[in-house]
Amino acid sequence: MFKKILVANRGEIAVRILRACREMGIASVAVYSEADRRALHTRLADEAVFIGTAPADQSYLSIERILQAARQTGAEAVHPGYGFLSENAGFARAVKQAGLVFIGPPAEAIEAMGDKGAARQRMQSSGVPVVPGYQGPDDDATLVRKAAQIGFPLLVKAAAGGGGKGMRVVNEAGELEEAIAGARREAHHAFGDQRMILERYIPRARHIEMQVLADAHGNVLHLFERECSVQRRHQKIIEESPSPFIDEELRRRIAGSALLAARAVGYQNAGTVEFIVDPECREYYFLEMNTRLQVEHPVTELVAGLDLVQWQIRIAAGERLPFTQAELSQRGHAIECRLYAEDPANNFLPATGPLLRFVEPQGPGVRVDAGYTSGDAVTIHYDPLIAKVIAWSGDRPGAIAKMLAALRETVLLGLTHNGQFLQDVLGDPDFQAGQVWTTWVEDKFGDWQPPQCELPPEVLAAGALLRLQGQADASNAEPSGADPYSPWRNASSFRVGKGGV
Amino acid sequence: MFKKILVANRGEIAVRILRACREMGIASVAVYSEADRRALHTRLADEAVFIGTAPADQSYLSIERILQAARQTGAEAVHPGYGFLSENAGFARAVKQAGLVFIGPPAEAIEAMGDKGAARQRMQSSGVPVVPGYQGPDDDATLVRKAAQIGFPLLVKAAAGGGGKGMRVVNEAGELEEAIAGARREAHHAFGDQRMILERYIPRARHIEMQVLADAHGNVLHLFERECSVQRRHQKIIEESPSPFIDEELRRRIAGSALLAARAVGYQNAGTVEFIVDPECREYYFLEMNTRLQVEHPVTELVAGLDLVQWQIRIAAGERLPFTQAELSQRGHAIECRLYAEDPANNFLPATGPLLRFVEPQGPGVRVDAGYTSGDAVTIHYDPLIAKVIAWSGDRPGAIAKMLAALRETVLLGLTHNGQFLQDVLGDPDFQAGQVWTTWVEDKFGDWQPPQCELPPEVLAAGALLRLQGQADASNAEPSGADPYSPWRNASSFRVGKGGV
Amino acid sequence: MRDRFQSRDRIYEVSLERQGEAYRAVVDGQAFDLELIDSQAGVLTVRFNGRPAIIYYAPDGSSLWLSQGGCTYRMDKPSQRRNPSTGEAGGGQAVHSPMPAQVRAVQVGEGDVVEKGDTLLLLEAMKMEIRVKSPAAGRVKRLLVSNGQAVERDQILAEIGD
Amino acid sequence: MRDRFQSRDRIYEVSLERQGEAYRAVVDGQAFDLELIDSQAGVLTVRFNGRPAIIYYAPDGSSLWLSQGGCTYRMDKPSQRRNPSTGEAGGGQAVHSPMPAQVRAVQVGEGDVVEKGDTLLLLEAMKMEIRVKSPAAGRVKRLLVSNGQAVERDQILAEIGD
Repeated sequence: MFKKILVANRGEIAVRILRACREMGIASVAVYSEADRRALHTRLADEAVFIGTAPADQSYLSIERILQAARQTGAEAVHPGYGFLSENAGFARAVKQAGLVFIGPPAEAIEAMGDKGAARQRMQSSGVPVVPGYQGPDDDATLVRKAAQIGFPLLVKAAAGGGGKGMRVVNEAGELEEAIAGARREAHHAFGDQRMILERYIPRARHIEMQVLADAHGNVLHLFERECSVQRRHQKIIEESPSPFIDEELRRRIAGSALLAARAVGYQNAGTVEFIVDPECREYYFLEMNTRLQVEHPVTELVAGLDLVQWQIRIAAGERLPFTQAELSQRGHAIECRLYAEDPANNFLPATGPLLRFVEPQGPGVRVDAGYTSGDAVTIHYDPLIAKVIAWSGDRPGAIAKMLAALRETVLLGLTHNGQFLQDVLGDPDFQAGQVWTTWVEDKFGDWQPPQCELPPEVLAAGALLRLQGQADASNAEPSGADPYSPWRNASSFRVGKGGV
Repeated sequence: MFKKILVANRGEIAVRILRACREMGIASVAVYSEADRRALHTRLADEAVFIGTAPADQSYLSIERILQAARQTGAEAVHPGYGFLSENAGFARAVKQAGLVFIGPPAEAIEAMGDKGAARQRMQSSGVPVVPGYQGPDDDATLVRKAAQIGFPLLVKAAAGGGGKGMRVVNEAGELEEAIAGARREAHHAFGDQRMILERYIPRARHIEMQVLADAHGNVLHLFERECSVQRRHQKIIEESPSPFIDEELRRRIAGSALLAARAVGYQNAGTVEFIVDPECREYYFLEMNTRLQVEHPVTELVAGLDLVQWQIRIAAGERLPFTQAELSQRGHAIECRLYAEDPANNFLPATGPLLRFVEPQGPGVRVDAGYTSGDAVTIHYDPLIAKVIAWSGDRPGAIAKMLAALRETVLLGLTHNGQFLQDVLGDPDFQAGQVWTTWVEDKFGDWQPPQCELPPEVLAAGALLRLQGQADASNAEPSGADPYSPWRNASSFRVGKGGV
Repeated sequence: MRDRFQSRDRIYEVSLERQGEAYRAVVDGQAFDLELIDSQAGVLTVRFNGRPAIIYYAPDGSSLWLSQGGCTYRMDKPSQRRNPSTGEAGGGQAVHSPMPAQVRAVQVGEGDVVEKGDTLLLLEAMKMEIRVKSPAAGRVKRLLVSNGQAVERDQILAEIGD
Repeated sequence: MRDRFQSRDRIYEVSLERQGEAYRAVVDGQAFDLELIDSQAGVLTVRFNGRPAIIYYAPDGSSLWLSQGGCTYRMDKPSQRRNPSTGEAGGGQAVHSPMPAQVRAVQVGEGDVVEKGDTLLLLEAMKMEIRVKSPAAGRVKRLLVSNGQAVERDQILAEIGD
């Protein structure tokens, strides 16, 4: 087993991986940018190395600086988390060339799945069903011609894409060219690659994905499905396992295709094969394979009873999976909600600001994967995901009830976030009946407003009491710029160092 | 299902039950004594009723006041938690006579198991193996005579006992009379009943107990074992499931006896049949049945995948258990550590004091059941249990590693506690090999001292820095008596009301 | 004590009167019993008409954030709250930034004639591109930001006039 | 700055010297780099010789509680710490309460002759009975508590003399 691992990421996923290292007795190295000098992940690691300024391309996307940090600390392996360099084959290769182990799939598997067009072809020829569409030379004129053949609505999608970036739904031919241009720009910024593919758009489609786990000894297993149909801006906000939609027979078929897909590219380590399922005909189609850990991996961990991050590390260290497919099973039901700094009443646009107070929910069956604590700030530089709240219960209604109770207990003061919105989605009869699709949030909650616009009298009375006691005004209580939670009068003079975002 | 439940308890178990109510959509009523005016359980409930002064017999043991609170709030059912009135058949009966539902077994089952002597006899005649011993007329002279027949070492044990109270190990005849007198006094204070029984003392015995769950329709199931051999002062401090000692065959036999015991007394609801196992001959003996929820129920919840408190409520409401024994299984391994306000270097005597700061550990697979938060105080009046930390992992070494990581993350400032001691026990090779018995803690850790008597340099440097910044002295920072965490200068004038313990 | 608060354009009147160890609160004309149980580290525990309530709070300048039962509120002193949506600046129609972001591309110049819905500029934040469109047909009267500039939410980016 | 601390009868010397934005700490003669990253709500984040460390703290009168990596420490100013175990009070041998408790029964009277190990009195706390035994053979010189009285940990309960 490795003695020391470098975690090439930030936020909740870096914290998650650092905890796994700690439990396995492996020393950990965090890397951080200027903006993250005091971030949770830099504090939880055994060592923390500064790698650059706030913009990701100067820090978390800098292969050179990350490898330098690994060399400097004597790390033996690198965990990329998700996002950033996690699906960058060049990074996987550079890690290997530096004599380190990349905790993820072989660079060839990343490459094979990274180009959405090539992956579509490969899957087609491997017998995995794909959505009707087009991949190939992608000059605008060709795309316009191919689009006409496929018909509308259709999806314009970055060949190098992921996470819903560089993707547009096009409802009619007139919108096509601007959509292609916009998707190309977004893809260029996000991935440095503006190649596009086209896919038929399936209305009311469900997003169902299969977690796979493959070791270096030829064992390829699946850890069942996750349903992630509750999305906004093509990004998931609520995920669950098992899916309330599929039955045992469909699960078996989709899992079979997922294993076929993983084997086709010589996959190793943890990965996810995403499918869309047409609810009318119950046909499913390969969407893409995410060659990394997913944000929503906790729901699988709770239902399958396995620690995916620890298995990623063990597989990278050459260990053999000690269980067979038949020994794995789903138990109970898990739901994950993503707490984002964003405004659901303003097109879900990201928000920034200080986390003046963040209190995580507690109680049996509730798990919180957070990357922030009170006193931190969400900045313009990185993803606005603050924390994931995950609830497990014996059945789906129990898990929904537990999640609602957990969200009601969550406190998040200082910026706009989607906590109230998530509660409304969970309380919706369609959601409770499991009747959702990938545009359901837009269709149903497009004009959502916080339902409790009226302040309840106890909150107003509390506010009045705070004012009465002279405690409601920051300027009245502390010199400006001071940490409002510092127990000390002279706290304002206390924060030193280069920190501060 | 009930619309409103009163929780007749305090501390972590009251909080645990209140959370279950919340998730089930049941309104909750807390009761509290003068000392608990601002306690966590009174804050989390939908309603909270004051029932008396701090001494338990004036509040949490007052049947009349608790029933009055139930009437006043319109509660339909009463959950007694553990301790206090939970094994008081008179209370169960009074609840029923008041037209309410007691969330626990029938009064007759409590009575049948409550008298340790009668229970021994009943178990013997039902074919459940019991430890050789004596129950019957218990004047001192008879006990001395019977003790001589049983031989030493033996146990003097309160017939009405539980939780290790009113119990003495007697190594030789000369100690017997003082032991009987002491046990009688303790039992009198604890249970108002000083009758004693005798049992042969089995050296290096293991404490293994079976969780049972029985509905009102004749279904009696077991939820597997817990091993609770790590004890001090006859009280458990670390519990786990599965037991590292028993094998499938012994598990089957013990479970069979547990179901026999439960059926023999017409048991309903959740209960625990405790056994001691002689490690030499692998024989097991009935010890007692706890006719209530146990402190250590979370390890079973995690391994069996069921919410015991919710099932208690459902069973009390007349629901039928929807699963069969064959559908239940153990998955992974769970360990619980009890964080006590006590001094392990001073005979584990209880400590009191303020919880100036309490930070719960976090991360996947870690559960904390706590009854206190920062700012609370542990007083002389009630049990010194602060919180339970529970860790689940795929196997026992993983669970131990996770628990160690969790305890290292736990912060508990302001009073003496056993956090460091628990870490040392978990790190002990005997514990890691599963080689423990009920007096193992005394045998191995009798002269335990905190291993890190030397302050590490980073802590000393931090202390010096705090002094430099003028932050290390409460009197310097806040007027005395003020909440040290208040963000406000004028906080000292702010705490009002009758609170304060 | 009598106080007025503003939240989302609505103004509330609250008065508090000490009664022994508790308070009588009158909120928009309705009376309640308010008992303060505990206050520490930004958490207020009260009984409100006898019912326990935990209210978390954090001051933020002259505003006050409050959280109870999973809902988050921001209370302002009346009249202090800027109200960006009714922005008529300099006679033209103001175009606001929908989020904190960086200006990626300015696609028009001052004086340009635009149609309603024409893209004026592109913003980016957290790797997301936002297209800011013209709210009306007219002329770009003023352009207040330039390429690469960081902007706050609700900051005026441009003005469209006749 | 130079400081001295006491913890469990051991005295430590620490000096801190500002060096740019960081400090040089000398602890019992050994030098370390100390960089303060953040301080809030009773949590100090530092890098100590380049390694991150999170240290929680809480002042308690003139003492300071500290927690790091699962270990809890209490630091006192030297000489302030009362040291109850070396209690020779009034010429006799002091008997201390091992825990905060209530006196349940006083089983001896002043002037009584006791053997080492004889039970002097019974205490109770959290439903647990504690037997306080005589540390030596002798005479009960003074009895300082009575039935029902609440006592603190380390409070002197009685004195045994010759």
